[in-house]
Amino acid sequence: MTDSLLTLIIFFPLLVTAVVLFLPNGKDLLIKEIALGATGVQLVLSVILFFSYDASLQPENWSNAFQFVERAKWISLYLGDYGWLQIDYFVGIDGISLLMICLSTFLLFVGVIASWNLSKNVKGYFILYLILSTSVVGCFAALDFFLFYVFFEFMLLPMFFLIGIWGGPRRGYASIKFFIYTLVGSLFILAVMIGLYLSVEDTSLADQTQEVVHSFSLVNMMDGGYITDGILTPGNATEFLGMNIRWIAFILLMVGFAIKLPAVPVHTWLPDAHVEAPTAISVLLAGLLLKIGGYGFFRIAYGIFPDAAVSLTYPIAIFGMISIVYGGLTAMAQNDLKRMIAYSSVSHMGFILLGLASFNVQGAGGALFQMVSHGFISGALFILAGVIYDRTGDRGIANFSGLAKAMPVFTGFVVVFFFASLGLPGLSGFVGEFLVFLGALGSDYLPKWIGIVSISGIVISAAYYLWALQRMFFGQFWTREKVWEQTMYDLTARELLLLIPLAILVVLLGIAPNVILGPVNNSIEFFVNQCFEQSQLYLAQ
Amino acid sequence: MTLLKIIWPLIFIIPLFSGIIGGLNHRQSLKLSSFGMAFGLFLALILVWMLDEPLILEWKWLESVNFGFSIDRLNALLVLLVYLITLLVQVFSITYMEHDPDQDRYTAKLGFFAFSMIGLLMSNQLVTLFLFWELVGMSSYLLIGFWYQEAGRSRAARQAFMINRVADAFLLLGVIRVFNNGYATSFTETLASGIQWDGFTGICFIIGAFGKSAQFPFYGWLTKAMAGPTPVSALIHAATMVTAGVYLLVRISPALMDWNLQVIAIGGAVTAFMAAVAALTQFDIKKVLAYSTISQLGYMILGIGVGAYQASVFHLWTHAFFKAGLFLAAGSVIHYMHELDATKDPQDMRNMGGLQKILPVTFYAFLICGLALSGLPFLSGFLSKEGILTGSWLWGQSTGNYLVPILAFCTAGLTAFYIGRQILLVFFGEISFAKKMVEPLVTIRVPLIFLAASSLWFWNSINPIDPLGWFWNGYLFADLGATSDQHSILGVLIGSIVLTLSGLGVAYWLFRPEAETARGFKKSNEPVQLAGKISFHGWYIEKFYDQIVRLFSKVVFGAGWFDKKVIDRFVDGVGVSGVVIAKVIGWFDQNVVDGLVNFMASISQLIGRFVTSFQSPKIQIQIGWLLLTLLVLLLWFQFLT
Amino acid sequence: MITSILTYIFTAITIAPIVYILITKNVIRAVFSLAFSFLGLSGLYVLLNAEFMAVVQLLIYAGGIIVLMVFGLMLTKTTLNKGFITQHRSLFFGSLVSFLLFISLAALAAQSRFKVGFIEQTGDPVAQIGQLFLTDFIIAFEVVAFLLLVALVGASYLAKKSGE
Amino acid sequence: MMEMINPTYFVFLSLFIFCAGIAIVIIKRSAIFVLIGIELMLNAANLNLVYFSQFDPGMNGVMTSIFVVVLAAAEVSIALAILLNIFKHYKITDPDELTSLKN
Repeated sequence: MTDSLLTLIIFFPLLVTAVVLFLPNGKDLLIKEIALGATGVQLVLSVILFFSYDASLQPENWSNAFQFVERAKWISLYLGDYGWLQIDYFVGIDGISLLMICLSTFLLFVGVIASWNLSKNVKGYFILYLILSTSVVGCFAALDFFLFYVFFEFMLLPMFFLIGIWGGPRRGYASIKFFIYTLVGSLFILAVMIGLYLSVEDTSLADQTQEVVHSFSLVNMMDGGYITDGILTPGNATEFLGMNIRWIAFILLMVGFAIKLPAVPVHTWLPDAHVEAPTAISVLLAGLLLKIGGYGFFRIAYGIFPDAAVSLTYPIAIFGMISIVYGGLTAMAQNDLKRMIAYSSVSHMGFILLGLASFNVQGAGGALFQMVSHGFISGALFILAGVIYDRTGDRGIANFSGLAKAMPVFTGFVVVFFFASLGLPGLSGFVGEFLVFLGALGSDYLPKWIGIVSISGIVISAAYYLWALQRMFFGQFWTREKVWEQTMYDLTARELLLLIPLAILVVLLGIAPNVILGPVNNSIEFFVNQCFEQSQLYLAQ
Repeated sequence: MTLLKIIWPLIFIIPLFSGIIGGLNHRQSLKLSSFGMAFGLFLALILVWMLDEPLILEWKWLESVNFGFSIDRLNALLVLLVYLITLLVQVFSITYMEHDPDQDRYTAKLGFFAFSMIGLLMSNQLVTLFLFWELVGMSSYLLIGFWYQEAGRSRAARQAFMINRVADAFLLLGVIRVFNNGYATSFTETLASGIQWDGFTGICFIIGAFGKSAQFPFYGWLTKAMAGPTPVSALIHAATMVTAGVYLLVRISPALMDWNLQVIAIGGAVTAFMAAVAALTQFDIKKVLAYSTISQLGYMILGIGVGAYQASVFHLWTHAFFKAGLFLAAGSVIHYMHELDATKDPQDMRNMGGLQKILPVTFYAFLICGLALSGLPFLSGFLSKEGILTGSWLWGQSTGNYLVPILAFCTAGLTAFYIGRQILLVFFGEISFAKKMVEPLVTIRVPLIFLAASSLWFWNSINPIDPLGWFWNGYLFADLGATSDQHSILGVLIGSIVLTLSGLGVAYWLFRPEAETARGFKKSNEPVQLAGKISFHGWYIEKFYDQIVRLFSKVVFGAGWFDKKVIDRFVDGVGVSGVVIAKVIGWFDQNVVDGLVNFMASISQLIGRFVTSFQSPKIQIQIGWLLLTLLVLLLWFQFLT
Repeated sequence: MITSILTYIFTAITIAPIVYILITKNVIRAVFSLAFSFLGLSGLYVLLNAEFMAVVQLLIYAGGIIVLMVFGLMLTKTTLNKGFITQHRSLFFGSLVSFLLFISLAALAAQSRFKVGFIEQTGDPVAQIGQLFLTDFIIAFEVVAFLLLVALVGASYLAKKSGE
Repeated sequence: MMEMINPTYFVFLSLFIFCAGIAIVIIKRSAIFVLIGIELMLNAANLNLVYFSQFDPGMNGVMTSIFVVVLAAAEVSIALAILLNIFKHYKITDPDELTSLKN
C-alpha cells in the first residue's frame, strides 16, 4: 500500500471532484461533507506518510534521497533531430516536501471547515477547492520539472476563480493582478526549465534509443546529469549580459519564486489578493501558496544551481532583510486588519530568504520551520480576521475598539496568535526566527550586520501587532456602526473547532519543535551539504 | 535526593496550576490560588532546606539547541522569595480586588506570571532563560493592561512591552552570539568552564538586563507599569520581575570582561542617582515608589559591577520585602482613598494627609519599611545597602574611579529624603476627612505586618552592623569563601548613617505638618524651575521615547505611503496608469487609463473603420477598387520589377 | 485604301454610341445606342475578314441581347418614364479609374511589338470554323451547349417565379 | 492593304471600348447600364481576339470569341432574370439600394 501512497494523496481529491461534479446543484450540505471527507482522508494519508517516512535515511546523492518514489512514462515523443522528448510522472518526497505536504493537507482540511457557512454556488466552490488541493500537494511531491510546472500553473486557475467569484468588492482587480503577476513569474521558471531540459540528459533511456534523451527529471538536474555542451552545463561558461549563464538562470528562478514568496519588490499582489479573498481562501493563500515559493527555492533554485546560490548569498540575504524590515513597517501603516496580516506575512517570508541565504543547517532548518509555523499562524490569523468580517462585513482597525469586552474568548485567541506571530518564545513563531538568526549570524557567507538589522524585525512586528491589538481590542467597547454591536457575538462552536487545533499546534511546535524538525533533520543536513559540495564541484569546472 | 527530583518539577508547575484553577471558577478564585501557592511555598522551603549541590535537567529541544533547567542554592532561595511575595500579594488582593468583576482573569494572570518568573529563575540553558524572560515580559504586559477598559492603561502596557522588547532583541542577539561563538550555552557550564565572553556579547546581555531591570535608558517603562493594579506593582514591579535583570547579571558576571563590569557599575550608579532625583518631586504615591525601586535596582546592579554581588543579592532579598511592604501599604492607602470618594485621583498625595490615625497598621508598616529603605540602622535595608556602599568604596579605591561611590552615597541621602517626605505628606498633617475605616484583619493587615517585621534586622543577621552576617550568606556563598575585606569599614559605616539621618532630618524640617511647604503642598502643581522639572518628568525619559516613536511612525507611514503610492502604482502603471501628472497630461492619461488592451482594441477599431469605408455597400465602388488594385498590381509588375 | 477609310467609318460608328451611352442618363436610349455600336463592330469584323463573326455578332448581340435588355427594362420600369432616368454617381472616381486603366494599358500596348504576319486565307472560313468546332474545340462546344441549356432553364424558372 | 493601318490601332480601339465599359459600370446607377457596360467589355475582348486571329492559321481567336458571345448571351439572360426578381422583391433597380446583405 505504501508504494502508491503518494499518488493516492495527490489524486484522491481529483477523484472526489469527479463525484461532486455529478451531484445536483442544490445539495450544498452533502457537497460540503464530501469535501470534508476528501480532505480528511487526504490528511489521514499524509499522517500515515509522516509516520512511515524513514527519517534515518542517509543519502549520498539526490537520486536516492527521495522516498515513496513513483516513476511512470508519461510523454515520450520522438522529435526527429532533437532526439527524444521524455517527460515522466516522477513523484517522491524527502523531509522538506514531507513537512510541506502535511502542512498543506492540514490547512486544506481546516479550510473546508472555515468555508462551511458558504452559500453562493457551493458546488463550483468545492470543485475548484479540491482541484486546488490536488495541485498544491502535487506541486510539493513532483520530482519532474515539467510535472512541477504543470501543478504550479494548475494552482493559479482555481485560485483565480475562487478569489474572482467569491471575493470581496474589488475582487476582479485583485484576482487579475494575482493571476498575471504569478503568471509572469512562472514565465521565468518556464524559460529556465527549457534551458535545463536542453542541457540535461537521461542516461538510463539513452541506450535503447541510441540518441541523446533529454529529460525533465529534477533528480538528474540536481545530480548534475548534464550533457557536455548543454547551455546550462556548469563547465561551459557562456557569458550573457556579463554574467555566467547559470547565474542568470538562477536569478530568473529566484525572481519567479520570489513573486510567489512574495519578496519585497514584487509583493504588492499579496495584500490585494488577501483583502479580497474569502476567509478560507486567504487561509490557503497564506498557508500554502506562499510556501510553494519557499519550496521552489529549496528544491529547484538551490537544488539545481547551488554554485550560483553560494556566490549570490549576499544579495539574497539583503532582499530577505529588506522584506523583513519593509514588510513590518508597511504592516504598521495599514488600517485594514487583513491587509496588515498580509504585510506581516511578507515580513515573515523574508525570514525564509534570509535563512536560505545563510547556507547552513540552522538557517535552512529555520527557514523550513518558519514556513510550517507561518502556515499555521497566518492561517489562524486570517480565520480571526474572517470572524470579524463575517459578523460586520468590515475589517477596519479604526472601526472597532474594546472588543475584549464583547468577545473575551475571541480576544484570548487573538492575543495567543498575535504573540505567536510576533515571535514570543514558547510559541512556534519564535523557533523559526531564532534558527534563522542563528544561521544568519553564524554563517560565514553573510556579514553580521544583516542578521542584526533583521533582529530589529522582531521589534517592528511586536510594534504593529500590539498597536493593532490595543486599538481594536482594548479601551471602551465601540463600533463604527451601531448595528454591529448586536452582531458582535463571541466565537461559535465551528470557529472554536477551527482555532483550538491550530492553537495546540502552535504551542506544541513552540515547546517541542523537534517533533517535526527531528525526522526532517537528515534531509536538511543532506540538502545543505549536497548543495555545498555540488557548488564547489561546479565552481571548480 | 530523589525527593528533590520530585519536588522540583512540582514547584515549577504549581503556580500555573493554581492560576488555571483560580481562573476557572469565578467566585473564590483568589482564595483557591493562594492555597495552591502556600503549598508551593512549603515545597520551596523544603527544597531550600535540603538542597546541597545543584540539580540539572536537560533535554534536546532542537538539533543544536537544548532546553535545560537547573536548581542551585541561589535560585532556590529566589524561588522561595517569589513564592513568598506572590502568596502575600494574593492574600492582599483578596480584599483589594473583591469587587472587581473579572477576578478570575486576574488570578490566572498572576499564576502565569509566577510560573514564568520561577521558570526564568530555574532555567539553565540560555534559550530557556530567553523563553521565560519573554514570557515574564508578556505576563507583565497582561497584568499592567489588566483594566483594559481604560485606553491609557492598555497603552501603558503596550509601551512597557515595547521597551522590554527592544532590550530583549539585544538579549536575543547576545544569546545567538553565544551559540555562534561556541561559548558554553548554559550557566552551569559557563561557571565551570570559565570562558570569557567577548565584549559585544557581554554588552548585549547587559542591555537585556538593563531593559528588564529598568536601568538608565530603559527605566521609562516602570513608571508606566504603575498603571497596573497596586498588588501587581508590589509583586512584579518591586520584588520579583525587575530583579530578573540583577539575577541574570549575577549568573553571567564570571564570564564578563572587566570593562563590561565597569559599564554595569557606572550604569547602576547613574540610574540610582537619576531615579532618586526623579523621586523627589513626584505627586503620585506609586510613582515615588517606582522611582525608588529603579534607584534600589541601580544599587544592586552597581553592587554587581563593583564585584560585591553577595551584597547585591542580600540587597535584592531585603529590598523585595520592604519594597513589597511599601507598595502594599500604598495599596491599602489607595484602596481607602478610592472607597472615600472615587472622584479624586486615589493615588495623588496632595489629597492625602493625616492617615496616621485612620489606618494605623498601614502607617506603622509604611513607616518601618520606609525607614528600612532609607537605610536606618537596626533595619534590613541598612545592612544590605552597607555592603554595597563598602563594595563601591573599595572598588573606587582600587580603580581610582570615584564617580560610582560618590553617586552611591548621594543616592543614599536622597533616598532617605524622598521616603521621609512621602511618610510625612501621606500620614501626618491634619485629617482632611472624617470617615474611619477599619482595615479587614486578615487579608490586608497580616501581609503588612509580616513584611514590616521582616524588614527588621534580626531576621537577617545577628550583628546589626556587619553586612556579612546575613544568615543565607554562608548558605549561598559558602563555596566562594567570603572575602575578608568585605567587612564594613568604619568610615563607610558612619558616612552612610550620617547621610541617612541628615536626609530624614531635612525631609522632616521641610515637610513637618506645620511647615509652610507641607501646607503649600496640597495646592502646589508641577514644579516650575528647571531642576524641579527635570526631576518631575523623570529626566524627560518618557518624552525621549515619544520622540523616537514619533520618528518611527513617520518612517512607518513613509514606508506605507511609499508602498501604496510608488510600488503599487508602478505595478498598476503597466496596465492601468494612475500616476498623478499635471491635469493636461492627466486628460491624456485618461485615454490610457482603461489599459493597454483597450488601447489596442481602439486602434484596431480605428483601422477597421478606415478600411470599411472602402467596402462601401455600393457594388460599383467595389468594382472600381478591384480594378484599381488590379491596376496597381499591373504597374508594379510591369514597370517596377 | 478603301478598307482603311471603311475601318475609320466603322470605328466611328462603334465609338460614337459608346460615348453617347457614357453621357446619357436615359437607359432606353443607351440600349439602342448599344445596338448601333454592335453594328459598327460587326462591320469591323468583316474588315478583319472574319465574316462569320460579324454575322454572329449581329445575330446574337444586336438581335438577342439588346432585345432581352429592352424587355428587362420594360418590365422593371415603375412609373411611366421615370424609371429610365438614372443619376450618375462617383462620376469622378469611375472616370478616374477607367482613364488610369486606359493610360497604363495603352502605354503597355505601345511598348509591345506585335508580330504582324499576314496569312493568306485558304478555303471557306465558315467550313473551317465548323470543322474546328467538332475537332479541336469539341469539349468547349459540348460544355457551352450544356451551359446554355442550364442558363436558359434557370432564367425561365427565375422569370416564372417572378411571374406569380 | 492592311499594312497601312497600324496594328496597335485595333488594340487601342478595343482598349477604349473596354475602359468605356468600366466607366459605365462604375458611374451609372441603373442595373441595366451595368449590363451594358459588361457587354461592352466583352465586345472589346472579342474585337481583340478577332483582330489577332487573322494572323493565326488555326483561327483560334475567332472560335474563342464565338464562345464568348454565346456565354455573354447566357449571362445576360440570367442577369435579367435576377434583375426581375430583385425588382419584384424590392421595387428598385439601383445597385446601391441593394444593401440587405450589409444589415
